[in-house]
Amino acid sequence: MSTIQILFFFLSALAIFSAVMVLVSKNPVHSVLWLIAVFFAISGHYVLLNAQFLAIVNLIVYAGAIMVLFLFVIMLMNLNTETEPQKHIWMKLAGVISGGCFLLMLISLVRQTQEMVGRKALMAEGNIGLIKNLGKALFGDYVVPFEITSVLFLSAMVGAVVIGKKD
Amino acid sequence: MNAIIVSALLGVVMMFSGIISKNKSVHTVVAVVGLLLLIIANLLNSYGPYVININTHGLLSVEQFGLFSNTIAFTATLVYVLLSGKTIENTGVNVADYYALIFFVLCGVSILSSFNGLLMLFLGIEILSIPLYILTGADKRNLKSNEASLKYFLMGSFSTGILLMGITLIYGATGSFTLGQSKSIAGAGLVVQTSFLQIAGMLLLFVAMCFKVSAAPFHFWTPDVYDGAPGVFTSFMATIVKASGFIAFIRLFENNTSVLGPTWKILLSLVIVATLLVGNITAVFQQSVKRMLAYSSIAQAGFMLFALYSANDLAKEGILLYSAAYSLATIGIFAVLIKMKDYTFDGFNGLAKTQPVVALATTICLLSLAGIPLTAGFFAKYYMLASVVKAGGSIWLVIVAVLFAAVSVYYYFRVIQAMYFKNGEAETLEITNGFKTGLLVLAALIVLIGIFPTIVLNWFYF
Amino acid sequence: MPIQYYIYLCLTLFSIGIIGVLTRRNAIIVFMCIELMLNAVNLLLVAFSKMHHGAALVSDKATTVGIEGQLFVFFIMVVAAAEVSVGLAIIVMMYRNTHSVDINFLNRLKN
Amino acid sequence: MSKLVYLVPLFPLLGFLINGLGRKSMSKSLIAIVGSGSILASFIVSLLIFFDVKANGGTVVTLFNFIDVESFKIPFAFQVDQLSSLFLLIITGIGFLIHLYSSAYMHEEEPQHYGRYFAYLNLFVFSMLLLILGANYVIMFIGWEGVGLCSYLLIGFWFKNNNYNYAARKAFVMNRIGDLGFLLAVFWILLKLGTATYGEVFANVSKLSSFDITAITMLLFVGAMGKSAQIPLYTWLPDAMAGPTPVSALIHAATMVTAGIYMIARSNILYTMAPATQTLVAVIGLATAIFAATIALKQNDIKKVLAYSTVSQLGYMFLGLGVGAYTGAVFHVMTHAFFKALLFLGAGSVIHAMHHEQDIRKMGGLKRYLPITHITFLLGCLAIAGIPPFSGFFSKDEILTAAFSKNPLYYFIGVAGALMTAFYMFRLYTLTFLGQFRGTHEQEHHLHESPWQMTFPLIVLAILSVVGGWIGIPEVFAENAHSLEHFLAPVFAESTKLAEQHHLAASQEYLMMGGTTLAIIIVIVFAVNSYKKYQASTTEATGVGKLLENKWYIDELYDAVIVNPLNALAGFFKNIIEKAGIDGLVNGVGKLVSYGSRQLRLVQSGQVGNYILIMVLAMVVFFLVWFNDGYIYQLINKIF
Amino acid sequence: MIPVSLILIPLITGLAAFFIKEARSVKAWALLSSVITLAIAAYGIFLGPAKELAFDAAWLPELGSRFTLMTDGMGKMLVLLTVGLFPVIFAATYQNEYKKPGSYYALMLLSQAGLLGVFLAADALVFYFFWELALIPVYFLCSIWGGEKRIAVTFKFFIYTFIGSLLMLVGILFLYFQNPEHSFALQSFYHIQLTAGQENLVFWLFFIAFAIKMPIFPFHTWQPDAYEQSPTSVTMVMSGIMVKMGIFAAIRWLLPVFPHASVQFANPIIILSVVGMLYASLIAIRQDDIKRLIAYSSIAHIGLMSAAIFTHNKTGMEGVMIQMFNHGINVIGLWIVADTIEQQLGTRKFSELGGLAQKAPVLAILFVVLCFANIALPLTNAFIGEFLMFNGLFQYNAWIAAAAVISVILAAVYTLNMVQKVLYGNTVPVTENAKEISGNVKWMLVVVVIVVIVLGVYPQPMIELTKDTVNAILVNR
Repeated sequence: MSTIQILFFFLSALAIFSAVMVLVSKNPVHSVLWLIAVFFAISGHYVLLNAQFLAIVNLIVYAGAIMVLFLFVIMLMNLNTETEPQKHIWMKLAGVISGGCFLLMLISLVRQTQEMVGRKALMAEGNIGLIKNLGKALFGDYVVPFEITSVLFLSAMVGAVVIGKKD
Repeated sequence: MNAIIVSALLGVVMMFSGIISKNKSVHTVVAVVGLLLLIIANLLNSYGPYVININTHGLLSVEQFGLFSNTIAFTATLVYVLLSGKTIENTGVNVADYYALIFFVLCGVSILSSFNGLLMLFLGIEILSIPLYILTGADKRNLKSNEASLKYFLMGSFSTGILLMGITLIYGATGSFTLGQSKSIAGAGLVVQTSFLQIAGMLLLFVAMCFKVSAAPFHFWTPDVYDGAPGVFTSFMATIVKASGFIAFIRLFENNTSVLGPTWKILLSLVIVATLLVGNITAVFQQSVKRMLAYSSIAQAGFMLFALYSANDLAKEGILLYSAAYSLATIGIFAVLIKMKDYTFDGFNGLAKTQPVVALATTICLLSLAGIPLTAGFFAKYYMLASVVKAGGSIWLVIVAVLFAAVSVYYYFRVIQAMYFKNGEAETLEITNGFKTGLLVLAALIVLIGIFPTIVLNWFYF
Repeated sequence: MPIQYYIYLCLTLFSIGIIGVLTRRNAIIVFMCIELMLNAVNLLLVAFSKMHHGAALVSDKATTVGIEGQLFVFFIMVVAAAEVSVGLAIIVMMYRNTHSVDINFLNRLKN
Repeated sequence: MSKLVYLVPLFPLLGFLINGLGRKSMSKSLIAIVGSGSILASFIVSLLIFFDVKANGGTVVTLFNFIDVESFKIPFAFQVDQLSSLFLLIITGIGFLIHLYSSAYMHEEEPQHYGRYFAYLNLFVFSMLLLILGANYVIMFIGWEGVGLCSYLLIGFWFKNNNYNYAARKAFVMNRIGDLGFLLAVFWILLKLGTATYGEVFANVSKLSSFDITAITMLLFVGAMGKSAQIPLYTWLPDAMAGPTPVSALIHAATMVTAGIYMIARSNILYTMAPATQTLVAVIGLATAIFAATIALKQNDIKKVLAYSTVSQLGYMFLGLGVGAYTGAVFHVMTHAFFKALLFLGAGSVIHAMHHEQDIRKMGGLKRYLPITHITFLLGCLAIAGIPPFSGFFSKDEILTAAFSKNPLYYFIGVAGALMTAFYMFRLYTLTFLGQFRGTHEQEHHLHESPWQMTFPLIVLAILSVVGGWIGIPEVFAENAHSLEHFLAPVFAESTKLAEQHHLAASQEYLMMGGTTLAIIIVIVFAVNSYKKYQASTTEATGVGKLLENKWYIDELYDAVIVNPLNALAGFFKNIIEKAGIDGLVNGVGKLVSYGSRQLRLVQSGQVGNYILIMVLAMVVFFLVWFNDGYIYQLINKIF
Repeated sequence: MIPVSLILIPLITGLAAFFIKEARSVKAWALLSSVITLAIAAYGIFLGPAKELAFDAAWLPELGSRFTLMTDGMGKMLVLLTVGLFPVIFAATYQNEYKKPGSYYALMLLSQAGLLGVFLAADALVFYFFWELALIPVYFLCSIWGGEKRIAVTFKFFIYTFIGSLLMLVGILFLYFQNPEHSFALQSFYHIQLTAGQENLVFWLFFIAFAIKMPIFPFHTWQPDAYEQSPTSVTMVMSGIMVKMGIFAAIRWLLPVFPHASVQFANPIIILSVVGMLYASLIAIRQDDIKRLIAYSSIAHIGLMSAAIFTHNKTGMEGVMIQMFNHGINVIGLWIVADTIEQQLGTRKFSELGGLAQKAPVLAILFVVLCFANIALPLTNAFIGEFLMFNGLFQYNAWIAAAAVISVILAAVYTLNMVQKVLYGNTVPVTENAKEISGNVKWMLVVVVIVVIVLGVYPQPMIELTKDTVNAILVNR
């Protein structure tokens, strides 16, 4: 059992556990923190897959920016366990069951895909994950979508202003 | 390519005009001019050589079908702005921003009409959706508007998640972000049979698209959002956006259903029947015209799905005609609706007496939606049915469809009854002569298309 | 590492996200669960990209097959960021009006 | 001359139009002149035609093409031959007299109704002539229904009285029932032979299978039942007495009701070839004769008595037809036309004098006041009772003789009927003219003989009913004395060829005649004596008497068995099936939709959680569908 | 050009009428227009050159649909009926006052255009267009100017017929794609080869549409209500002409296109129709409302016609042809009477009427004549038609014919019942001061009655007129 495998299983376990904790923890702040944990685990996976750039971006953008934003908002609304609205237990059960069914479906489906048998994800090598290559690709073939995302950000910006501005 | 760039730029221009001028009507004027520019640019793209050429590395493929759908969308937007510009101005303070967002949406529309590959599809859908979340919530003081935008946002991003999972699975199976090829299998030299991963991915993709075009059972956001959003923007969402959603849907699946095999038809017909059922039946009992129109838009979506069901040339022409007819009629009705003080059916009582012209135009729009001959709506439906019949087989589906069409007559005509046969004093906001003329022109256009649909199709298509 | 593992892992995370969306009523948490789903997708994409890359490496040392997957992840993150800004804005707006972030609190639109 | 036959119906038609359109503007006398004159004109033409025919045979006059489709063509043509010319005479002749009579009888009507009356009467004569003259069954049918229409109009002439209207409706509907039989028969003929023209039909009769012939004749006979008031379709005729008396005389005694006899006589060859039908005709005729006679015994309304006697006389005619004595039947039609018209007109004169009192129990001793009426009426009674040498004797005797040779039982029943006839006629006569006057005083004060317009027809008819029979004196008295038979021979030639010839011994015939005559005389004497001292008794009749007074409760029976159930059924359809059933179903669909709508919108709970839940479940279902597509295919292939 | 002008004149004048506000002028306008149409039609059919009666122009070449109009015998007859009846209707209801008269007459004229289009169209798509175009104005007419229950009733009627026409549209589409020539032309439809399964399916799609329109049992329930609720002049259009659309369409589009199916299903359809006849007649016996009674009696008549259509023999078909025309004439007459009575006395209930014959003898006489025409008395026009139809039915099956003939008795029962209750008996308070009809009403009724009698005595011209159609339908295939 190589270190990679150990790390893989450890990170996977961590990710799943923290994801579950995100759901179950009553206090929103805790959920946020658990979610950050998930992101760290995932970044770990990226590192294992030798996708450093994404690992970093994931940490910066998600764990760093987005989650902090969430945190601010929650703090600002000072939501805590008391104010936390709860769904009816049956609804929760239904949610869990249907989600479970969905999972089962997909998994059973994956088990039937023969062509995936024996395919491996290349670990710790292959350099497509490196900033250099990604940058080349991004500003070469993928420049158009890259530009177009600017429109996305513009609209998001305008939107945030329109919604957020007091009038 | 023209359309994408110009629309994006116009969005920016609108933002600036918002900074420069505080006079609201200026923005409208700018928007109208901009739209004209946009249309011209797009037409140049379709006919002339004047194209901004950018090497998109195969991520975009600009072809006639998409360009024509653009033209329809832009024209519809122009009509929409001309009719409802005043109302947009009165919706809130940031008029310029609204227009900017509208232009960004149009940018998304033009991406969806020319995407090639799932990446651009994804971006296009997002560019289309995010401004809409905001427009839905534009009426900030109004709790309904808040609720609508929250619902729309949550469900929208959920569907994005589904979409992405679908894309991912397809990528996993095929190693590429384009549909309809099974590279990996062939490469692996195994028996050529569609990978289950790919199938699952396409199903999820299908679900996400169904959500976007509000096909049952993924339609639930539609009534609430359309009802909650400010009337003007509902009109925009229900017409241009939905139409482009269908264009994307068709461009996505038209050539790739072979991968899915025959079960595809079963699924699709299930969805179609469900959509028709939910849309038509639920619309029957509505009390608010706005909400009725929301459900009717679901019902119309059911009809448009036929184009997907029978993916043949007739269907592609049909979807163009349908989106034109449907958009025009719906825009007309919404334009009238948002002039009403009371959105319920009773609000329309006796409109024919107080505003005969408006009532007449509305009637024609409603007839068009109901698919009565001599209106554009008839040929729209006609093409859909014809394409299915041509595709052969499932005539029963067509029969079901027409029965539901008969049901749709019920709720459309309730409005006509209210306007003409019921007594009452329908109260409206002030209605300018310009508005009336606009409506009349619209109605005339609908009737013209209703008599000579091929005009449109010849202009736009062949 | 066999690709199935990644697939199972990501599907699990994805489904946990879905379950979260289904079971929580706090808009922010729901939104977070959606983010979780997106991350699951990201991870899977990267895994697949590496898989394809690995397959391609056999024949050609200098291949960049699979890079599109990672770029896609990049775009997903971009979009997610934009979405978050808008989404949080909307939630805040609603909180301003209702002093609640309960997705069932506002229920004027139905039937 | 025969070429001008179209004039015969033309005059009445013109009369109808003139009187009908000008009834407001024209004076009564003018109306009367037009009305009667037109008939007189056509009577004259008919006379000419009659002699023309007598001299040089019949012919067919085609006016124009009525209906001409691929499968058959029906010309609008007139058949001029012995039979029709004879009937022409009867109709126009008696018609004229009755018009004349009416001009006085109806005099107190105000002008426009007076005009209406004559218009109707002319229209009737017109349609009757069509019936007689038509050269094919369709034209005959036109007249056939036309006379029905006219009788409807004339029975309901005093339309203010709703009972009269009901009577009219009853008459029309019952006629209609008969007409259906007729119509079907015509269809049958057209189907089998592709023509309805007499000449061609009778020529090709051999082409028809015996079943066809039987069916056709049966159906035709149904028509005759309706028109000529035979069991079971006779009940309209007594009610038809609601109409003015001259109408009863013309339509319901002399002419229209004999249409059935005419029709069967016209298609005699068919009947001769359908023995089964013949038997039926004979039996029905006989039954009607005897049955109606029994009812007539106890009637107290002067017109009702005559009506039932008409029914029973018609029965005799059908008996004649049934036993193949076509000439006899036609002969009896003629004589009956004379004396029954006479009797009715006499009754009319009485009623006129009594100011529309019709109950014979309130009459009596009228012979002092109405001498002419009395005499003529008596002659009529003798004629109908069948006392030689009055007309009735010869015709009835001929029929009975023929019946005897067919089946003695027929004969004896027939004679029994004849005896009853004699009884009730003289009961009527006695109660009306003999004994003491039983009416009120001012009635008695006003009693007076009728004007000449009324008495003249009486006299003429009286003469006719005395001498009318002499054209048909049986062979036993003198060779070739039966001029009518010779005259009509060509019409019945085919039948007589087929029918087996039978001759009774002269002695037997004498015996029979003598016997019956004797019996009749005894009955008459008995009747006169038993009713001469009649006083109006209030005692309710019982047993058979009651039964007879109430006409065997036939009307009630029909109501109970046919009319009411039909109404009930209609009501059931209207209120249950239509409303709740079919329309309920149609509306039910609508209700279902709106109900479904009301339920379905609850799914739109407005809660994002539920929405997404449903979406997820839907995805699960999609996957399920996917992996089980095999089964689903089988399912779908099962369904479609 | 004549067919086009026949459609265009009512269309244009109708649209123009929307803008005429003043009641008297718009009435005159409508009457004028209808008379002109009548004149043109008469010229075209009796005098004009035959080639003038056909028209063909490109409309939607891409869809394989041309704007083709043609007139065979049947078409001529029904065109005559339509153009002939509209002036009568306008004139007979001339004194009726409507709110918004402009729109009223405009819609009337539009419906006339639609009807003429239906009778002239020789292209399936054009046919469908006019089929709907005739329906829409009537919908508005009934819903705006009808009785108190008008909205619901008319709406039922509209949706009912609309479902029918949509099914027909599906059928048309199906045929179009089975059509090797890829055209909607009537003639090309005649040559389409279908498998048995297809033929049966599409046959029913068409048949239901026509059955609802006719209407025949059990699709008839919209009719009595609609007739009762709509303004009488509209009822005249509906029952006089629109009802014929169904029969006409069945003859022109059903029999020749589905030769086998229409033979195969003849039995059930005929039985259905006959059942409908008896059923309707029985219900009519219990009616207490002139309009409803006429409605049911016309259901019965229509039942006979539809039965006769499917007998597939010339006699029956000829009968149908003639009866289409005659029934139109007679029923219009009856409606005029019903209208005058309602306008004058304000009620249509027998139970409230009576003794009208004393007050209004002329009306009474004309009414009686029409009633006897209604029960097909010989020498009235209806007799010819029914005689032929029953004859055809008899050729088809004697027993069915015998059953059908019973309805003639029932017809006599309910019609005479109406006559008696309305005209005879003593006057009642309502009719105490009823006035004699006069002027236009009287003369229109007289015209109708004269037509009734003339066609009853000399029907041959009608038969000649429609012979060609009958042969075309029954001989070809």
